[in-house]
Amino acid sequence: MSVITYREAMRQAIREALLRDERVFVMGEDIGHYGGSYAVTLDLLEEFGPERIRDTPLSESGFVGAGIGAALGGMRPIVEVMTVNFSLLALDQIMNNAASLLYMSGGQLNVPLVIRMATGAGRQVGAQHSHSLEGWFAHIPGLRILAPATIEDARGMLWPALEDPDPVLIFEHAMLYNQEGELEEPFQPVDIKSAAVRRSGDELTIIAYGGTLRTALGAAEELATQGIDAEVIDLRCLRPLDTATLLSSVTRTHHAMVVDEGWRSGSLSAEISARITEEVFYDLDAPVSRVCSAEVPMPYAKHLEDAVLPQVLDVVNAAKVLCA
Amino acid sequence: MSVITYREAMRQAIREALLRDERVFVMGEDIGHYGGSYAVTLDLLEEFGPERIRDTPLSESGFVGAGIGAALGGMRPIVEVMTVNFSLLALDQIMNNAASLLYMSGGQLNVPLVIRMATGAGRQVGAQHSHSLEGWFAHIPGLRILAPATIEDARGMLWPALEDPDPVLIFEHAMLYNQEGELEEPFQPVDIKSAAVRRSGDELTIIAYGGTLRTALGAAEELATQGIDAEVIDLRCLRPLDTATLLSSVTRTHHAMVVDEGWRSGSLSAEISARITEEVFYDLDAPVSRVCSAEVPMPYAKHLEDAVLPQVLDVVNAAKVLCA
Amino acid sequence: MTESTTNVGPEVQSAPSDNRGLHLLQEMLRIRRFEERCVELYSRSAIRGFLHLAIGEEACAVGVMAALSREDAVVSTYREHGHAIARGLSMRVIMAELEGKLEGCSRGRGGSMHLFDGTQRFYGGNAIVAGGLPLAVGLALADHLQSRPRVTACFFGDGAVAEGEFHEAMNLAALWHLPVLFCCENNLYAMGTPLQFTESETDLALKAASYRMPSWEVDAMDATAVERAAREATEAVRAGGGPHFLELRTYRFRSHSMYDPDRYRDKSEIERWKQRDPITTLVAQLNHDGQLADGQLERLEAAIAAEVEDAVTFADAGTDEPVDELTRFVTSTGTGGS
Amino acid sequence: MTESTTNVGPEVQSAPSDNRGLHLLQEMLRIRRFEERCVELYSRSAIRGFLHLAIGEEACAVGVMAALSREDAVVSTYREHGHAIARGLSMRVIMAELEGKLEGCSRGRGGSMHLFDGTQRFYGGNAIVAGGLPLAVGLALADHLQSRPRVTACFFGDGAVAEGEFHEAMNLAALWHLPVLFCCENNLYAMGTPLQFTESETDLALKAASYRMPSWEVDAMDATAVERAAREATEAVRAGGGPHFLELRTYRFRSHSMYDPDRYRDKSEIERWKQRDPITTLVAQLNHDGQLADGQLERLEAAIAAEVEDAVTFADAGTDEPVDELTRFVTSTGTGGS
Ligand SMILES: Cc1ncc(C[n+]2csc(CCOP(=O)(O)OP(=O)(O)O)c2C)c(N)n1
Ligand SMILES: Cc1ncc(C[n+]2csc(CCOP(=O)(O)OP(=O)(O)O)c2C)c(N)n1
Ligand SMILES: [Mg+2]
Ligand SMILES: [Mg+2]
Repeated sequence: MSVITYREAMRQAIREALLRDERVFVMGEDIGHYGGSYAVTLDLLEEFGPERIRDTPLSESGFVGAGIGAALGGMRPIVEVMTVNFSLLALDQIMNNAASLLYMSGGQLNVPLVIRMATGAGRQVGAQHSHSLEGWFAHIPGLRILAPATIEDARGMLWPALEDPDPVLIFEHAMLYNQEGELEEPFQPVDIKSAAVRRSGDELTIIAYGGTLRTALGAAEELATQGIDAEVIDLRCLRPLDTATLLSSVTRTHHAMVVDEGWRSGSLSAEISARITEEVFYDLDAPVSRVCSAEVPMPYAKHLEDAVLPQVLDVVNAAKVLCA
Repeated sequence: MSVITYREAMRQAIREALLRDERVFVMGEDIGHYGGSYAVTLDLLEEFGPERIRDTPLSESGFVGAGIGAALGGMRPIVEVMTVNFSLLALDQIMNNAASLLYMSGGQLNVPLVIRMATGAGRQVGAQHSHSLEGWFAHIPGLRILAPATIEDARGMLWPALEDPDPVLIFEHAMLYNQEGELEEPFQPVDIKSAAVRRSGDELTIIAYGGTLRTALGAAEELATQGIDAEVIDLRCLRPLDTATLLSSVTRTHHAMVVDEGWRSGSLSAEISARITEEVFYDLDAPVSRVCSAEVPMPYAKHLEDAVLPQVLDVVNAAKVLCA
Repeated sequence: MTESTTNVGPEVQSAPSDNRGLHLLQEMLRIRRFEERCVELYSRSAIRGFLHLAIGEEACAVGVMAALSREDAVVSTYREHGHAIARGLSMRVIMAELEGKLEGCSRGRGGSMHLFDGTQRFYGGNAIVAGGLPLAVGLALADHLQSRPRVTACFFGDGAVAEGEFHEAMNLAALWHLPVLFCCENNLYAMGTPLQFTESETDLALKAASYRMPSWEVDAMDATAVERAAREATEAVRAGGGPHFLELRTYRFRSHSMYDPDRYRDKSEIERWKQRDPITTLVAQLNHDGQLADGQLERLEAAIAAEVEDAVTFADAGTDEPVDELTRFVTSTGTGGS
Repeated sequence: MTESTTNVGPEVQSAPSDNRGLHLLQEMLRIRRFEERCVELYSRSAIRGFLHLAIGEEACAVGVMAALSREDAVVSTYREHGHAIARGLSMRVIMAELEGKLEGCSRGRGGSMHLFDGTQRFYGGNAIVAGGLPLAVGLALADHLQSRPRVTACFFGDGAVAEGEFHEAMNLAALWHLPVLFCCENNLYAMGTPLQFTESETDLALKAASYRMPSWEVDAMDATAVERAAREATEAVRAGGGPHFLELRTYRFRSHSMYDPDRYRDKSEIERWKQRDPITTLVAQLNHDGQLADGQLERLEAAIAAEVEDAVTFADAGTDEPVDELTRFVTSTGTGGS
């Protein structure tokens, strides 16, 4: 057992991958000389050299596309797009090439690429730097979308992602990097397919992922003191969704809620709500409830940012209405 | 009354706007010398000259951004992005500038910009040219998203869109351009806020938009012969959604279905399903049903493309299950 | 793949290695006749979707391919039949692809714009203008990282030069000194928009040089000139000289795609360029040099006609992919997943 | 706006028009002292989020702004306090913005990276690298279409040059001959990545010239040199000479942002550049030319200190935007709509 940060867990995972497989290299803005904008790649340049820890110019479309090409060429690239906010510039490459090539080529060209990015709000960095779009990316067939919410997942998702023959996007919530937690040693790999029950409960299923898991767990604690026993599920993989785990919980609790940092309309919470309702409509005592971000470009001022984001109290209040 | 095509209706709308307001100009790839890739802007270059019918290089991010700047500078640009497939290249400008500037500037800088694009599949043009992403764009706060499905809307939505002080995206389904229909003369402007009931019915509410409206209407005809009386609602405006019209229908019919050409997971149909369920759960006799595109990059072969897209028969069958 | 993608049609004589000219001619003719046949098939709806022909531009494809080895890679555009044929994909699998058949080189899922052949390192078939350039950079990066002396040839049009991705890819390749051969097919138009309306600097070789990349302009109505330039450039790239850029000055004789009414060009301009048809030019050259035996051209044409015919027969006899395989290959594990 | 955004703080003497040097000095000092104060406020958490300082780079802002008229437009980046101050936004509304107050120039919604002032044609405050360039092209296009003899000055860093949007915007501006003044603040680093790791061609003025755009490099540690070049360029642009490009060679004395531990630069490099501090350089120049009276610098500093103090007082006394206005201005009609 050791106590490490989420940042360090990611870093260890990258380092392990570099040591384990020669085909792995890391590429992105400021990952080398700067040390990584979130210090995830700190000191890796010194250890692995500039060929494998490759600083790129500001050319998101270019180097994401180059990652796809390198994957086609037999490498196992880990491309860091500094934050999801800049990934819009690379979206054409992600959707029209990474996600489509295998299908379009009739099964010939798989793209074993991992793209990592920081996501989410909470640091008062304003409208252009606070996007939470991982649920939006989950619309795209051909991608696997991961959202590690725990130290264990930060440590354990990368290797199986690199073993996946197809493109995997890993979204790391920026507010989690400093989070600390325990890690088993020696470390066991994690699966990247299933949702996980992070807290068991009987009366309500709260579904969260990435940055909102803590919120959901906090709310569940509070709800417990108010006599509501909530189960908390961490989606872990946003595409494909592990619907089975959700349904088996909801058929027991009869109440479901999704906590999603995305803008409400068209967020992942909508898909989860629709899916649960389609599958187990008659088991539901009430409609699936959604606690999401307010639909505004993120304001800078702290009190406004707080008002936009799903807070523990919002979840608690919505849960009380739902279970009333 | 005159009978014209959807293409001609759009063309008339653009021409009218150019005549009516000096600040209006059109900018995009091949809109001038080529005549428009869907011939919507045919002959406008000859009539209005190259300053107002401005052929652009292949620089989607550049000229969409320039449209935003021109709007800030007092113009009323109509920017044509040839098809939605290329709009991914301009997504950063659309989300981070067009949709955010007003809010981010504390209400100072509105962006009176109209962006038009062709959308949708059905012409065997393969994975990179068959996207249906209008519902996905509807996730973004600050945008108005229009999907004209009729000749009247093709003719009438542009002017109010130009009068809107904020960015409006108009998605024209490529399969509709040759559709013919009647148009009242003199032509009256249409509203760009409300959904429209295109067919009244009592037993089932089918919600569609853009390219799927014809499918929904076709299915409703067929269902009528089988004794199911379906109401068909055309969303018209995908953001903001006119939820009220949907709810007032569903509370009457107790059955709702969405027909959406987007990939099912995370499509607009999910939001509509979630929203209806949240609002009128206890009025529903069954969960909201969704008929969407299969979640694959679009294949070229006709029989496969047909299998991907929502067909009349798919809607009919789903409706029978829903109302059973 | 159920069908080997290499040529299995009627034998077209393989040109003696000492007669490169004849080889270039044969390959250009194969492309020309193949595409002419495509036009017919399009008219009778056997081919659908977008169809972009390279008739008039054949020298680009054959000249560059002649300079590449089997280990090199090719990245192309939606106007890629010629590149695919010259690279070595059989007419059969290409034609079957255009007809949407399972036996096609992309299982009928790609169509004209998305020809692929992994075994021949033919990476498509990209229909997003300039979208292939970053891929080419990445393929070359993989070779660089694995110290393989390979070249990646990347085709694109003059219109692509305006795209941000062109800029990013050119800079990355030059900055990292990667083995990419950029092959810009400058046919003077991007759809209906002439170059002078898309570039402030219309000298594209000069523009490319601003990335500190050796760049040459080539008369691409002359296949031997293209081959010469491509060989020189490829050798330089392979020898570690970093990326090179070829501006291939060419012209398309037909419209942009089958949808294009071609309103934007003077007929006289087209006629002028047709005087420089790369095929008649090369035939004249070979005749002049006494390299075409009596009746040889006719025999070549006959063999090619048979090859094209065989390809159509193969394609027509092809099958539809079963609909229950619709979600296969969304991911490698077989099913889609959502 | 509840508060006029023009300067309402304590009077800073307006420089006599015949003493441009003094004006430049004053403006640079205002920026320097303002930003130094920002650092303090950041340490005590009155300012949050990203904070990018332009200390060392002040000559760029003041030199260019001095050349612009009130009708001209300015598009900037996330490192824009200096541009905003030199443009004429009051320190009060900027500081209030940095503190997230309703009285800020963006109602406290923008923060340090998103300063805006519509009335002064200050169009932000763009935090996506190179994202402002297309906007500048559009603003200039609007002026062109309305035949207004205005200039749009667009600031960005050396790092932005690698972005596709840079390329697209440069080409559009040059192709359409639009009145844009591109002001590239080349401080040799994009975050921690030095220019030679981001550009194959590190001579950025040369690179810009490849768009057929007049482009000059300027010693931007010398405010008078920047002003001179900017005036000349602005006049040329306004006279219909099309876009111009200034490579402003500068250096930031502090880290990229408050988060940056600045591991990637030699201390000695920073020290070397500090020898060329644009403020001390200009003071020396003015002294040498006898343009600074006895005690004048001290009086200037005192007035500026008071102005900064007043701005902080104003900001501290500012109010929070009511939470029930959260969805206001998502659209112009007031509410969000979803
Ligand atoms: C990003 C993008 N924008 C627009 C299009 C539509 N389009 C297809 S081909 C083409 C012209 C490309 O011209 P060029 O690069 O010169 O190649 P050519 O067709 O002349 O071979 C356009 C505009 C596209 N496919 N991709
Ligand atoms: C598109 C995009 N990619 C990455 C970033 C993160 N980032 C912010 S500033 C910066 C460096 C920019 O360098 P430069 O353009 O030279 O400007 P400087 O900060 O030196 O003034 C980076 C990488 C961003 N904001 N936008
Ligand atoms: Mg061309
Ligand atoms: Mg810099």
